[in-house]
Formats: sequence, structure tokens, C-alpha cells
Amino acid sequence: MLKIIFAVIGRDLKLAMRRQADIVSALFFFVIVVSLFPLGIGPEPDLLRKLAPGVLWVAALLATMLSLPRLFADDHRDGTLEQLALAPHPLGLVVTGKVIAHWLVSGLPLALIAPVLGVQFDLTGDGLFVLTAAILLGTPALSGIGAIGAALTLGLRGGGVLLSLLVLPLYIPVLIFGAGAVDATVSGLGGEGHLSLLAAMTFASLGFAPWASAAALKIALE
Amino acid sequence: MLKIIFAVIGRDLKLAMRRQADIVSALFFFVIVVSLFPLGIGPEPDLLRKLAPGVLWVAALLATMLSLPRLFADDHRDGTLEQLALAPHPLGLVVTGKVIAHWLVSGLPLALIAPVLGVQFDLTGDGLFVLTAAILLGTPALSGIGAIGAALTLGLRGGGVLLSLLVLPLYIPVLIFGAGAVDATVSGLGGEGHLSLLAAMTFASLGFAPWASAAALKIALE
Amino acid sequence: MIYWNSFADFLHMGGYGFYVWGSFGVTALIMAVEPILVARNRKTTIARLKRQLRAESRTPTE
Amino acid sequence: MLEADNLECVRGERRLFAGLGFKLEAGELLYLQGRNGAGKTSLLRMIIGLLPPEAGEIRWKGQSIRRNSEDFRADLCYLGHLNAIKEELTPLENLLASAHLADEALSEDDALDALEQVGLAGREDLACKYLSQGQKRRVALARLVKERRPLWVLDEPFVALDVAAVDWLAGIISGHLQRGGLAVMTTHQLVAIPAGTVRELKLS
Amino acid sequence: MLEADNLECVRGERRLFAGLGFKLEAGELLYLQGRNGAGKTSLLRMIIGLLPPEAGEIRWKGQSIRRNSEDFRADLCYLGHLNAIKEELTPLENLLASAHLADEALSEDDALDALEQVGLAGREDLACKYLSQGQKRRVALARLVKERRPLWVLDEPFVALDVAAVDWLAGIISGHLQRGGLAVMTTHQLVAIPAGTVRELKLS
Amino acid sequence: MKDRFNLYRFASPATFYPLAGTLIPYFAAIAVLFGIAGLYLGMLVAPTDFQQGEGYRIIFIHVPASWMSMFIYLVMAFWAAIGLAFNTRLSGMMAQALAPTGALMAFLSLWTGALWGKPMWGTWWVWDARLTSELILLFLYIGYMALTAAIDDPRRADKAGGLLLLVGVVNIPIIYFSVKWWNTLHQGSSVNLTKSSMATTMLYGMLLMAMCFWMYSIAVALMRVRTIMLERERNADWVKAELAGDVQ
Ligand code: HEM
Ligand SMILES: Nc1ncnc2c1ncn2[C@@H]1O[C@H](COP(=O)(O)OP(=O)(O)OP(=O)(O)O)[C@@H](O)[C@H]1O
Ligand SMILES: Nc1ncnc2c1ncn2[C@@H]1O[C@H](COP(=O)(O)OP(=O)(O)OP(=O)(O)O)[C@@H](O)[C@H]1O
Ligand SMILES: [Mg+2]
Ligand SMILES: [Mg+2]
Repeated sequence: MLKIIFAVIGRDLKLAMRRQADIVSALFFFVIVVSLFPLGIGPEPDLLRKLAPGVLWVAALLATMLSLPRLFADDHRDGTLEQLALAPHPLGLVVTGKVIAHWLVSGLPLALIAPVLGVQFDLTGDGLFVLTAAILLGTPALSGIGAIGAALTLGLRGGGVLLSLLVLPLYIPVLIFGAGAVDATVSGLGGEGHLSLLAAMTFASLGFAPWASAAALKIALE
Repeated sequence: MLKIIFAVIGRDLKLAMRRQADIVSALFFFVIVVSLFPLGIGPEPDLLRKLAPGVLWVAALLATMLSLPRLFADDHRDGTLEQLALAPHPLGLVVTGKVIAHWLVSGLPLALIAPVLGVQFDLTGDGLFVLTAAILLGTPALSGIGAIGAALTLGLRGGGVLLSLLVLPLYIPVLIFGAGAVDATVSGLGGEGHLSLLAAMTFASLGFAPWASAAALKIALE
Repeated sequence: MIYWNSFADFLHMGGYGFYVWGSFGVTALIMAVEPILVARNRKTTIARLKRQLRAESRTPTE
Repeated sequence: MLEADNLECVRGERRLFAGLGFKLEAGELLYLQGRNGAGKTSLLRMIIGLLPPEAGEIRWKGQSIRRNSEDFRADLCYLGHLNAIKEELTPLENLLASAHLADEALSEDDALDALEQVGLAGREDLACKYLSQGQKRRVALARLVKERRPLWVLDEPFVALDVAAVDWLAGIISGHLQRGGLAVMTTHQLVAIPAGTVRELKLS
Repeated sequence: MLEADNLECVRGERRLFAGLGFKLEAGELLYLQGRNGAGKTSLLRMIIGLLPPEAGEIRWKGQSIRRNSEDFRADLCYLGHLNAIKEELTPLENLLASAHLADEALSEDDALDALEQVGLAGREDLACKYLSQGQKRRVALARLVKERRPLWVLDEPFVALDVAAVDWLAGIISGHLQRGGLAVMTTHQLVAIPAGTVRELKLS
Repeated sequence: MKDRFNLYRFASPATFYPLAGTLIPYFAAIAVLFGIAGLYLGMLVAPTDFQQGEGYRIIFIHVPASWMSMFIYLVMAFWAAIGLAFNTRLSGMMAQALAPTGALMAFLSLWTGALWGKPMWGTWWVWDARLTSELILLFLYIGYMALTAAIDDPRRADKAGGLLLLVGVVNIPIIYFSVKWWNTLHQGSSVNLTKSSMATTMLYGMLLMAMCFWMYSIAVALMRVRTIMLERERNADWVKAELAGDVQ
């Protein structure tokens, strides 16, 4: 069981490395979107500090979402997905591997760079720590939920935008608790409650999402 | 000359209608992103009013960008692009048609719904008008510039994110002047200067971008 | 000729020491590291190409 | 070993076939024929369990493939229209990854050997996107060289292959039949498979 | 009419061919042969002007195709590996749109007639994504029925077609040659073209 | 005719490679000399600025770095244009060799500017036209490098990258003239050939530093281009000969 999950993770990471652009660019998208806001909104530092958690979370969410359409699309287009569905183990395991790989490539780097960006928005030490923790805890849920959306819209033309339509509403709780954790910490209320809710969402979605996605994939393959 | 442009527009619009999801979803993405911000940032009305132009513009920009990767990708994948490049008229004309169709599908609807969203952010009558005008004038430039990026990254795996890396920096001026126009109007300075700059950018990019994109497409087809 | 009275003054830069030396330091660092990286890259590339050349001369492909 | 009863296939609003059945034993090849659009690909996808039939049942070793699907899939090797190879990976990596994911043991030496047999020696380390159409197809076919699962389902395997490769593949398939394997295949090209019993099934 | 001198093709780091030349007159068919990966597709893409040759020149009616590219393209009809049809559109819409975009006049009646000839009668109004592989190829081939441009370049046109369709297409090509057209073609299937002079060119 | 032949000869990697090899030490040496002279004038001799105090000394790298970041981009665009027009192999290699240095210069301009802005304007960063357009320049460099790295076929990469460079060239006049066109925080141009508002030691120090940056950039770019040449032309006979010998 673990063997197949690791096999999938290994292959997907190798593909990501081979494309290079993937990892670096998801990060860059995050960085650029975060820097766009001050442009549109104006340079007042007080205002910016207030915005920081919201902007960072929305950017993280969009960066994750942008990489979702390709989660299964490449495998679908070149026929690999059929082969995976025909392998002699449950498709849910394969999807679990793919979700983890997706997080390693698109979620983890965001968590690692978030503190740097947070500094630019004048966040304090504590706020920065909670920001990183929140992104680290919340992004796996984004990958998991996103996988369901990606599977449901697989093969539909115009799926990319349809996907965001399906997935964004489900991302809202993560956004609220993620940004809330930072806000609460900054205002001295302590963000532990928010963080543990995020962790719960992540566990729930990692346990449940792969199987829902697998069911959706089988429908897409008919 | 016009005949071929109209033929391309006609075909692309028909495809968009057939897919349905396309038009509705770009709009929905816009609406959802705009509504996400209050969630991430908190409900203070004063703060929101200040944010309005920036958030609306960033959302418009992201919505446009999200639909860019498919501007040429579908035609590339199924071989239509080769046929277009082999047609007995300059490829730049074809691209002009595609850019216009892209704007009609992804830019125009945003301009039409922007006033409704602006009202929710407490913008005044004048501000709303300038907001609509700015989005109407600025989005064609987004489509034009985006076409260059889409053509340059065509066929590259991971192109979607690379595309945003190339295109977003070039969108910054549009964002600044677009949001600036609304800001200036709201603060009573008058946004005409910004608007005429936007119009200039749109004309320049509509005249120039299709030919640059056509050159990039020929490179991609080699 | 020399404008400074003492070395400590020079380091202090009239209170702007952090900014001035921050600028000059990073610049110096970059200008020292970049050539080293380029030279390293050149060495590894040459080593790789040599290996490839040897491999090719052993097994002629088609 | 492989039996189908009374199968019915409806795609869109068209009933492609109904009441279709066959039986296939070890060492036999089922050769599906029919004009374009007759429903060959649809039938193959029913056989491998990706497309649920409108009516009827398919059994493998006497068990419905719906119910015992994991056991069935452990005995199955499918090769579709699409090559199922990754353009960014090299032929060698592709071959190893697909064996890995299908839970098969394949050593690197075996994989290299298979690639040499399909005529890709010297290109093991070139990313697949630089291969020609026929070469890509050959990478996909290299899987069959070391494949020992009993049931092969092949959808137009000869497409894009040059004459030498067609002969080679015919040899591989008859080797499989001689070892007691089963195969289901469609093709519009006339290719003689030198060994095994060939049953023909004409869809129309 | 179509001449090539001293062509050289380099893909990646491999020189596929060099010093290649040919001449083709009205009514002649150039039949490119070669194993998988020999460079047939690459040569075709040079001939249609999408791939600039490393060295050498291609001339159409005595003029370099690089310099007079719009005139050349007005005389050219290319059919590649890919079908160039839109999955969302129906066969009829596809046919009309592609004629439109290529600046050809094609009436709806003519288009319907062409679709009937390729055996898609009754499916004119079904979106192409529901067609089988061979039927999609037929939609792409329907363009050739009314095509009167002098130079046809066809990359493996027979792939995925059933026997009846292969015969039909061979007929269409020889009709084109008889009308004084030129054609350049590759295929791994042996198909006899009943009319016109066939020149063979072997890449290796 | 003879002239053309010569030009063509130098545009060929086989001739350019050894030429670059001999030139590199000279450029490096000149860069060091100018650097020492410039630093001596700028850091030790030049008097303080009565408005900005000693903080102004950042100018001795800020301005050269800013100039070079724009100049290198223009040179890359020039090579790109040559490459697209005449299909010469060398031009793409030159552009690729210059890009990282240009990006570093843009980064230095931003970095030193930010370090300067904090004491002078009280903030590290404002979104004014010059600063923003310089940031866009950095992104253009990075975009160029990412794009060329994403395309495996080097000739295709050169062409696509070249096109991007030409499109981005509009940004350069925007950076340069932004202080004139818009009313911004950033200081206007003070170097003027006819009448300069700066103290002469300051001016000379700055010009010497600019020369140092220029020569440095040439030296590093030439080093890089030699590696790129070996890599790209690895199947050419001259590279094989070169590799068979004792290359450094
Ligand atoms: C990150 C922020 C900054 C950026 C991106 C930036 C960018 C540039 C650029 C591109 C130039 C060269 C253009 C020209 O020669 O006209 C330049 C020159 C200059 N900058 Fe900045 N700058 C920044 C911050 C600052 C600050 C904070 C100051 C001083 C308070 C400053 C003072 C100057 C001066 C004095 C020049 C020379 C102008 C001249 O003499 O021509 N800059 N800067
Ligand atoms: N972009 C590329 N970069 C590197 N190598 C390439 C590229 N495109 C093709 N090749 C190589 O060029 C060779 C010829 O390819 P081409 O597609 O022309 O072959 P072909 O004769 O059409 O083969 P087939 O019969 O399989 O279609 C192949 O060996 C392939 O590996
Ligand atoms: N999802 C679908 N919805 C509606 N009709 C479909 C669908 N998929 C296939 N069809 C129809 O079913 C028929 C059979 O398709 P199938 O792909 O099985 O044919 P095939 O025998 O494999 O043909 P070919 O030789 O061309 O590959 C076709 O007429 C096609 O139009
Ligand atoms: Mg089929
Ligand atoms: Mg080919």
C-alpha cells in the first residue's frame, strides 16, 4: 500500500523536476500576486499590515488553484490515467500519492517563502511564525479538495475556469481560518484554535478526498 | 483582411458558446475572487472602500490571465494552428481576430459586471462610471499583451505558470493606471489622464501584439 | 587629500554605516561570487562534455 | 477463460451492438473487425472494465470482472490508442515507471533489453518528446516484451509502425499466445499472426 | 513545379539527412519512405514551410517558398498527423470553418456532399468528440473531396482508416493527380495509387 | 565584400571562442583598476553631501548598477534583433550569457536603492514609476531566463527569448524618462555633459565606478558565453578538438 503511494510520489516529483518551471513558477506566481496588491491599493504601510494575512492567503489559494488543472489532465491526455486505473490496486491510493506530490511541489514552497513575504508586509515575529504554520497546515487541504474538483472537471473543455468555480467556494473555510489564525495572533488573541481547525480540515480532506477523486476519475474515463 | 478577422472571431465565439462554461466561468471567477477579499481581510467598510479599485483590478487581471493558456493551446493541440499558419494570409490577422474574440469572451463581461461589484464596495456613482470605463478600456490591452505570453509559452509543459511569470509584470502598468483612474476620481482629482493612458496602451498593444504573437507562434510551430 | 579623520569615522559613515556598507557589502559579495559560480559551471560543463565525448567514441550510435 | 454474454453497447443515442457474446481460451486470439465507428474501441473498453455495458456480463476465469475487479486487473495488460508515455521522461524511465505503477517487477537490465528489442538502442536517454510518432509507439510497445500477464488487450497496436516493427510485434503477440496467453486485438491493417488460434468477431 | 535542392535537416543533435533534393512535376506523386524516425515528417514540414531547413532551398514554380510564402500557401493543402478538427463542432461546422479560414469558397451543399462521400452521412450534426478515431480522421479527409489547390502534402493519411476508406482515399488522390495536381505523401501501409507517376524517395 | 566576410568570421563561434578567451583577463584587469580608482575617489577623497550626509555614497554603486541593468538589457535586445534578422548562432548565446549579469545588476539597483530610500525617504520601497519599472526590468530578466530554460531546443529558445527581449524593450525608456514624465519621489538625472550639478570628484568617482561595472559585466559575460558555446556546439569539430586538449 505504501509502496504504491511512494511510487506515485516519486514519479510525479521526477516529472516536476524535469519540467523545472513548475516548482519555481508556482512560487513566482505567489510572490508576484502578493506584490501586485500594494500596486493596486497604494503604499500606506498601516493599510498593508492589515491586509497581509488576507492577501498572502488569497495568493496561496490562487497559486494552488492554478496548478490544479494539470493534476490529472496530463495523465489523462497521454493515456497514463487509464493505465493507472487498470493497475491492480485501488485507484484511491494512486490519487493519495498524487495529492501528496502536488502538495510537495505547490504547497510546501509557499510555506517556506511566506515568512519572507510577510516581513515585507511588516509582520512581527509571532505573526510570521503563525503565518508559516497556517500555510503549512492548510495547503494540504487545498491540494486534497482541489483534487476532487480537478477530477470532476477532467476532460471538460473550459475545465480550468469551471474548476475554480467548483473549488473556490470549498476553499473559503481554509481561507477564513488561515487568515484568521494570523489575525488572531497579531491582535494577541492566540491563533491555536484556528490552527487546530486547519489541521482537522487537512486530515479530513486527505483521508476523504482521494477516494472521492478516484470515483470521479472513473466516471471521466468511461 | 477584415473578412478573415471576422471569420476567426465568428469561429472562436461559436466555440465559446458551445463550451458555455467559458464565458460564465471567467465571470464567476472574477466575482468569487472579489468576494473572497472581504473574507480574508475583515468587514470594515472604510477599509473596503479603499481597497475596491485595487481588488477589482487585480481580480480582473487574474481572471483574464487564467483564460490565457487556452488562447492558442487548443488550436495547437488539435492541429488547427498549423492550418491557420498555412492559410494564405498573414498569421497576424488571424491572431488579431483571436485577441478580439478573447476580449469579447473574457474582458467585456467583466466590465459589464464590475459596477455591480463596485456597489458592494460602497463606490459612488462617479467612481463606478470610471471603474467601468477603465475596465472597458484596459482589458483589451490585457488580452493583447497576454496573447504574446500565451504564444511564447505555447507547447511548453508547465507553460501556464511560466505564462503568468512573463505576463504579470507587463500587466503592472495597466493595473496601476486602471486602479489609479478610480482612485483619482474618488479623491476628486479626475481620472481622465489615467483613462487616456489606458486607451493609449490598448491601442498600442492591439496594433503591435498580434504581430509579435504571430512571430512567437511560428517559432512554436517549428 | 583623504577626507576621513579616522578609520572608525570611515566605518561609521556619519550614521549611515548600515546602509552604505549594506550596499557595498552585497555588491562586493555578488561581484565576487558570480565569477566563481561561472568558473565552476564551466568546469563541470567541460568535465561532462569530456565524459560524453569519451562515451560516444566508445559506442558509436548508428 | 474470458467469456462475454449478451453484451449491449449504447453510445450517445446509437445502439452499437446487442446480444454480443464470445468465449476465449488460453492460447487464443480474438480479432475484432469492423468499419470505422463499428464499436471496436467501445467493446475493448468494456472488456477491460472501464466502460460498464448497458446489458450483459463479462467473466474472467468464471468470475464477473465487475465483482473481482482487482484480481482481474492483475491479469490484464491493456494498450490503447494513446501511448501512455510521459514526454518529459526518457524511454527507459517511462518503461520503469509504468512497470512500477502496475506493480510489476522489472529490472533496469530487462528494461534496457526490451528497448533494444524495439529498436530504440541509443535513444534510451533522450526525452520522449523528441521521438518521432513511430518511435513513441515503440516505447509503448516495449512494455509487451517482458509482459507475462495472461490477458492482453490491444487497440490498433500497429498504427504508425514501419514494416519491420509490424513484423516484430506480430512475433511478440504469437509468442504470447504460444505461452498460453490470451489476446484481444483490433486493427485495420492486415497482419498475419504466425501462431495460436485466431477467432474473428465482426461488428457491424 | 516543386523542387528541393540540397536540403539538410538537423533535429536536436542528430543530422537526419543532408544533400537531399527532388523535382516534382504536375501529375506526379512523391512517396516518402523510411523507417520510424527517419525524418519523413520533418521533411514534410520543411516542404510546407513550417520548419526552416538547416541548409538548402525549396522552390515552388521557380520561386523560393520562403520569399513568396503567401503565394505558395495559396497553392498548398496540408494534412498532418493531427486532424485539425474541433471536438465541440459538428463535422459540417468543422468543414465549413476550415474552408472559411483557409479562404476557400465552400457552399453548405458541397460540404454535405463531401461528408456523405466520406461515409459520415447521418452524423453531420453530432459533435466530433463523439466520433470514433477513424470517423474523426474521415472528417479531416473530407476537406480533400472538393480541394482544387495544386499541391497536397499528406502525412500518413491512411492511419486509423478501415479498408473501404483506404480505397476511397487512394481514389481521391489519383483523381487529384489526374487533374494535374501534385502530391507528397508518407505512409507505412502499402497502398496502390491507381493513377499518376509515383516517384519514391527513401530516407535512411 | 571583404569586410563582410570578416564580420561573418567573427560571428562564428569557432573564431570568437579563442578571441573571448584572450580578452577576458584584460577586461577583468581594467575592471579592477577602475574599481580601485573609483572607490578611492568616491569613498576616501570625495567630501560629504551637505543634504544627504554620508549616505549619498551609495550613489557610487546605485547609479552604475542602474545604468548597467538598463544597458545590458539594450545590448541583449540588440543581439536578439541581430539573431532574429540574420539567424546568427552567436547572438543567442551572447544574449543568454548576459542575462544573469543583467538580472544581478537590476537586483543591485533595487537593493541599493532600497537601502538608500530608508534613510532618505523613510521607507524601503514606494510604488513610484521608476522603482516599479526597474522591478519590471528584473522580472523581464527572470522571465527571459525562465523562458529560455523551459525550451529545450536551443535555437527555438533563442528565437522565443529574443522576441520577449524585443517586446520588453519599451520598458527601458520608461525607466529612464519616468522621472521626467511623472512627478515622483525619485531624483532626476543630474549627470549632464554640458553642466553637471555634482562635485567633480563625485562625478569622476561615479564615472569610474560605472566603467568598472561595465568592464566587469563584459568579462563575466564573456566567461559565460564560452561555456555556452562549448555546450551548444559540442558536436562541432573545433569543440571536440578543444575538449581533447587541456581546456581550462
Ligand atoms: C529601490 C529603489 C530605487 C530604484 C529601483 C532606483 C533606480 C534608479 C535608476 C534606474 C537610476 C538610473 C537612471 C538615470 O540615470 O537617470 C537611478 C539613478 C539615481 N538614483 Fe535611484 N533608484 C532607487 C532608489 C533611490 C534612492 C532612495 C535615491 C536617493 C534618495 C536614489 C537616487 C538616485 C540618484 C541620485 C540617481 C542618479 C541620477 C543621475 O544622476 O542621473 N535612488 N536610480
Ligand atoms: N524537436 C526535436 N528535437 C530533437 N529531435 C527531434 C525533434 N523532432 C524530431 N526529432 C527526431 O527526429 C527524428 C525524425 O523525426 P520525424 O518525426 O521526422 O520521423 P518520421 O520519419 O516522421 O518517423 P515516423 O515514421 O515514426 O513518423 C526522430 O528520430 C526524432 O527523434
Ligand atoms: N461518448 C460517446 N458518446 C456518443 N457516441 C459515442 C461516444 N463514444 C463513441 N461514440 C460513437 O460510438 C461509435 C463507436 O465508437 P468506437 O470508438 O468504439 O469505434 P471503433 O470501432 O473503435 O472505430 P475506429 O475503427 O474508427 O476506431 C462511433 O460511431 C461513435 O460516434
Ligand atoms: Mg477505435
Ligand atoms: Mg512521422
